[in-house]
Amino acid sequence: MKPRHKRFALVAGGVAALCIAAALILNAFNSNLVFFYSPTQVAAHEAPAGRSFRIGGMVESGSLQRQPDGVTVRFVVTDTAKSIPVLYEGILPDLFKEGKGVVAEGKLEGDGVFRASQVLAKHDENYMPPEAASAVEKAQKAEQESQRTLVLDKSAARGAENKP
Amino acid sequence: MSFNWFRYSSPQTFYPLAGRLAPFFWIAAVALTIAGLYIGFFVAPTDFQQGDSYRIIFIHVPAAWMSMFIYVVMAGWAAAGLIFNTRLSSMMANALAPTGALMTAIALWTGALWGRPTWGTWWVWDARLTSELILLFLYVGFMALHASIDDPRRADKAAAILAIVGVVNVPIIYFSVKWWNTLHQGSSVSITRAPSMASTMLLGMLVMVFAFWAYSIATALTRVRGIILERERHAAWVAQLGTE
Amino acid sequence: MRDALRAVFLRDILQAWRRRADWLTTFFFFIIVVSLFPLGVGPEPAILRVIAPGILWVAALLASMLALPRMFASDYTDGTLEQLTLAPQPLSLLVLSKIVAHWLLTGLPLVLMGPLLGLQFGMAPDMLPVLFYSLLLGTPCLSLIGAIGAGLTLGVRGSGVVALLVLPLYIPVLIFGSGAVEAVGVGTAPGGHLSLLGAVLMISLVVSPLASAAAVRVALE
Amino acid sequence: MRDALRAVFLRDILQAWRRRADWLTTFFFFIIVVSLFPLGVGPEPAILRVIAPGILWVAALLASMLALPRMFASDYTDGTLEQLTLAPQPLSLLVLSKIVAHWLLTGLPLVLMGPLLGLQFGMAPDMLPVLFYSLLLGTPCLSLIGAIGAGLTLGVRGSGVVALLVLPLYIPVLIFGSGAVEAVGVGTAPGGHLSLLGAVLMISLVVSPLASAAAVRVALE
Amino acid sequence: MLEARDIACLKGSRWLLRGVALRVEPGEVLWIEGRNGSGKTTLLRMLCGLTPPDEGVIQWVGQPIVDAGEAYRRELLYLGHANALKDDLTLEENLRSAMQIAGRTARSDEFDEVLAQCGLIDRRELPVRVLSQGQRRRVALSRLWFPDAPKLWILDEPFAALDVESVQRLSDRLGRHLDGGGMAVLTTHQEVALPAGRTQRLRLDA
Amino acid sequence: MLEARDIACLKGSRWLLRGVALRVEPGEVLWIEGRNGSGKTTLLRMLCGLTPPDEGVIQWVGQPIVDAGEAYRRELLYLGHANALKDDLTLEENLRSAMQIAGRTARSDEFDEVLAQCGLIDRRELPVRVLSQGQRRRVALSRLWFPDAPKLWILDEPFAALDVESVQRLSDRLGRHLDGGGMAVLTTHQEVALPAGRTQRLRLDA
Ligand code: HEM
Ligand SMILES: Nc1ncnc2c1ncn2[C@@H]1O[C@H](COP(=O)(O)OP(=O)(O)OP(=O)(O)O)[C@@H](O)[C@H]1O
Ligand SMILES: Nc1ncnc2c1ncn2[C@@H]1O[C@H](COP(=O)(O)OP(=O)(O)OP(=O)(O)O)[C@@H](O)[C@H]1O
Ligand SMILES: [Mg+2]
Ligand SMILES: [Mg+2]
Repeated sequence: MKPRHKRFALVAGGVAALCIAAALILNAFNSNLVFFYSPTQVAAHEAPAGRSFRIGGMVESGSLQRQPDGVTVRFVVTDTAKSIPVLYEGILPDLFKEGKGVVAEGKLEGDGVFRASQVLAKHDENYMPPEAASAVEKAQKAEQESQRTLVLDKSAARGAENKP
Repeated sequence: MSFNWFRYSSPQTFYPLAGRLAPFFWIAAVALTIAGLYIGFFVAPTDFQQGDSYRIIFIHVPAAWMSMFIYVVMAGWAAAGLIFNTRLSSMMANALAPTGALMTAIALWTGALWGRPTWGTWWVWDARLTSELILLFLYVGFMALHASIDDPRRADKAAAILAIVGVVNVPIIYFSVKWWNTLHQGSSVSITRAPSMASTMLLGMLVMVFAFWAYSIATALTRVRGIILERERHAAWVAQLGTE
Repeated sequence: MRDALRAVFLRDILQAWRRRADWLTTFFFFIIVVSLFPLGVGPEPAILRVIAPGILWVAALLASMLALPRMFASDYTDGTLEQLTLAPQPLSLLVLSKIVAHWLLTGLPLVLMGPLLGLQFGMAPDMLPVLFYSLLLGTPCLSLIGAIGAGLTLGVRGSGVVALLVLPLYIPVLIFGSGAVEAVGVGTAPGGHLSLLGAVLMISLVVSPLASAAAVRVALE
Repeated sequence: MRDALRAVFLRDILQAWRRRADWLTTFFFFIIVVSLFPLGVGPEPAILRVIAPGILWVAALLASMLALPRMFASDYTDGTLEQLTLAPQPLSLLVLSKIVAHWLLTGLPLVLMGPLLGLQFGMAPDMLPVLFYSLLLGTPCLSLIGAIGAGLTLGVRGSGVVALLVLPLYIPVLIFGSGAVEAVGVGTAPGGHLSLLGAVLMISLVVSPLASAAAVRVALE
Repeated sequence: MLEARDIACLKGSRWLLRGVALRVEPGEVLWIEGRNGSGKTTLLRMLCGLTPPDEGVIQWVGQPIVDAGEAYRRELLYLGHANALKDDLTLEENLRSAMQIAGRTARSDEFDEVLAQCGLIDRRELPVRVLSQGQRRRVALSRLWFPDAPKLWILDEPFAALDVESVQRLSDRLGRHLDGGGMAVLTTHQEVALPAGRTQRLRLDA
Repeated sequence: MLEARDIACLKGSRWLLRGVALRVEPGEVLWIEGRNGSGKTTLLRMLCGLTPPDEGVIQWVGQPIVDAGEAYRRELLYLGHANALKDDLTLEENLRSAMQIAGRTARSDEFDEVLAQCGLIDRRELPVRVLSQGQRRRVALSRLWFPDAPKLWILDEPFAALDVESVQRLSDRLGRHLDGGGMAVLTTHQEVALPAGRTQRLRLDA
């Protein structure tokens, strides 16, 4: 091979390898490489069975119950499409609130209840004073009713792009 | 006025220029920090969900942005030094590394500090946090490698190779929150859409960002002067400085 | 050109064969590290099963890291590296030959041994092939990335800097590798992790020979 | 005689100081290995807490093993070892000097860092002092035993296998070391394990200088 | 054909070499002299392209060597202080792979012949590890005896550790190389009989 | 005083040395000659006690060297092919620790003097790594210049890589050592002017 051909072959090989890499990365994003699973994914059996994993979503409004012992709490995690009841014994983070994002780590028991060993609060990228927040919340509720969009942060982030 | 850049690409001419510029950036850094912190702590309202703990944002976000930006700039200088064999470029890369490492450390530390009250944990191994930690290791590796080769020109080149290879990590840090579900929030500020943040908060944050910029430039200039002196200590012009 | 590449490759293999004990050490190291854990951690099978993929992967990573100094160091001191640099062929290809030989000697045994050790830890049978594939895709990445570190630290005061440079770059490989195996363990598909490993392999296949050749050149200056 | 021992010791320390990056690396290696495990194993705090003593101890073992080749290898190639053998002082004492220097540089940082990392893993506060003492007694054993292996690997091919035999000698140290810490974890007294560690230390203090000196002599023949 | 102009090299904070110029034509040998530490090895490495000079250019057939790249390296044979031998391989294995890496595949009988000429034939199956200092040097040097050896030889202290007989043999070989239009650049502290009239001397002094 | 009788050494399956006998008295130097690979290095290492001979005895002042042990090693200075220098330490640090390990603690001004004599004084603060081949050798050899140097010197190719001036300086030093009742055993392929009348030659031939 002439040196020029050789160099061309090498460059072509390199470019091909990088293309394969790009294809593989795109392929990976189609599969579930996640820090947490949404209740919909859990319902569709995409989440691990019989081992601990994380679920993420919203704490359903009005679902939080404290058990008489004072440390055990029960709430429902939802992504509006599906929901999963969660049982947790321990201290909740300060930002844990109904209607807000949460990531819980634990196991899904046979009875369909998720026994959490750790509960983390996940908040979204919105920062605003409380007054503004309540105004936005109202508006959002109305929007939600009409569109039934997902309220998971990820989808909220995407939704935000369409917002004026 | 025409400005000859090449005039300043030699250490000898850049040294006095850096000396003249550095004080301005130091003053700007101090002034902007005071203004930014004032806005951040006294003007900006509390947040509707996080209350006052969100105010870490005024340190965390500027530091996190700078940590990535400085890395890219550093790798750029290092690459220029490697390709064009210009001494000053490599010196700039060296001068930037400690500041970048500091910024990364601050971002990690304030992030962890912030994570405790908001998420309920100091640390999780999500993509954003892990890749930021790798960034810190890359900075440390860059400095360690440079320090452990004693011919400075060889050290420049070797460290440059590492810096260039490490650039892959930066987009991973930035896009990790998009690509994977992370505990870390998505971006609040973006070019393509309006910021999802109240305007005074944003103002405070941006002022702090400029403060961090000014600080980084100031430290880099000051440090590069030290490096120039150290490296060129045997050159005639440095000897002249001493006698002046 | 092929002659030269083959010569570099065969020389490394032959030398390793003459120094069997050296290479066996990497291998034994892997086995011993993996077997040490039950000793250190305690023999509870439930815990062991959970941590098995992580331990196997960390052990593979450490074993291939330990072998890194051997990639260029002796060539550097005995002058072979000068000769490679002055060879008519592109240095990056010659370096790639060396990396391939290194992987065959240090990576491949781990790939073959991994599933056996996994079995010992009580891994489920469907995890073993994934462990195998993840190691098959992952260990070449380790050799490739490691070569950059090994090249950069040639002639450096302190041979150990290599670990500092290389370990952070190994982290993604570790995460995707053990992630793939764990994914099967928890009943999900390992495809995503494996594709990412493949992507890392492809990228390092392009970047590493160039970067390590550049590093070697700088070291010889 | 003290002069010669001090010279050997100081030379190693000074050289290490010039190669700061080198011993910092053992140290970073330790930290990184320990931090890799949560990555590989998964972040469940309950599991991590249980395996913490084991992981810390295995990491300490690996870190000090990583540093072993540095004990004699460079002295062997550059001819220093010949000079030590021909020095008027008994070779075993000179070798002991080297081992002490090696421990100060690689072992001591681990001893100091161990408890901090333990804290990170959520170890109970009463386990930390025991972790500290177990490392304080154990890491010198690792350096001493390792020296024998390092000496044996110097020679021509073949003796590498003997060095592999040394690795298993680390196992008792690992078992007693992590055992002591775990004992506190489960509420029993760690005294037994610590005494055994002490005994291993005393025995290796006697055997290792003699054995490694002999190994070095054989390597030079 | 090999030409260097105005070469300078900075070591630490001192100029080790400044304004060095040299020119080697086919059939000539350049003997670089100088005290220990005067920069001979450094200069040779620059001529090979291993170290870039801090100033000046080095040209091969009128083209800077960095640009000539592969074409230059094909014509070049460099032997440094280090012998580039693998202790665990036998003498023959070492030689064979060194030749292949340098881009020349030699036949088996050529090996026999060369080893015989260099007085190493009875050692061919021994690992290089057991050879004596001088024997190793001879193995490294035996690359010079193969037919179609490269045109330009750059040899750093080739005579060190050789016995009297081998020194003679090497300087004979050098003479024949020059006769064939070859070029060489070398350093040595020993007084060696180099082909008169075709030897240039360049004195570097620290 | 140093005496060896009937030394034999088996390498591989061949006798490399057989029936070698030698005797060095105070004030004498023994020059061991021989082709590459004739066993010179091997013999020197046996004389030092590094390698035990396969046959024969080596005696120091009438006592086998294995028994003499420390007493012998105190009187002995061996320099092999390798220089025993640490790349990362400066020249002075290297020399100082080498002296202390050999059991002699030298004063600071002695170092200055010795380094000046060996022409290394301007390099004293440099790490050995950056020195040239010949300069390293000179550092290793400078141990010979200290006062109260050991009585018996065993030097393997001490002149290799040295420039002409250093060769001269070393052979002068050797002469003075012999004048003071010292002994030396050395090998070299170069023709060096050794003190006439006090030089024995021993030819090993492969
Ligand atoms: C150790 C933990 C953390 C690390 C390593 C970390 C890292 C980073 C990095 C690298 C960025 C810049 C990338 C970007 O602009 O998208 C960033 C941005 C940000 N982080 Fe963190 N972070 C941590 C914890 C937190 C926590 C706990 C919060 C809030 C609860 C937080 C809130 C933010 C915000 C608001 C931004 C700005 C996003 C934007 O507008 O672009 N971070 N963080
Ligand atoms: N960092 C440095 N600082 C000061 N001097 C240096 C540095 N690096 C190298 N040198 C000097 O540069 C010179 C290198 O010389 P080189 O190896 O080219 O010598 P040489 O002519 O080949 O000598 P020899 O005959 O001993 O082989 C030495 O004098 C060395 O001391
Ligand atoms: N295992 C072995 N089998 C055969 N021959 C061996 C073996 N080991 C060593 N030899 C031979 O023993 C000799 C060792 O010689 P030694 O190093 O003492 O030579 P020397 O006289 O110092 O030579 P030089 O002048 O080259 O330094 C060599 O000829 C070598 O080939
Ligand atoms: Mg030289
Ligand atoms: Mg010899």
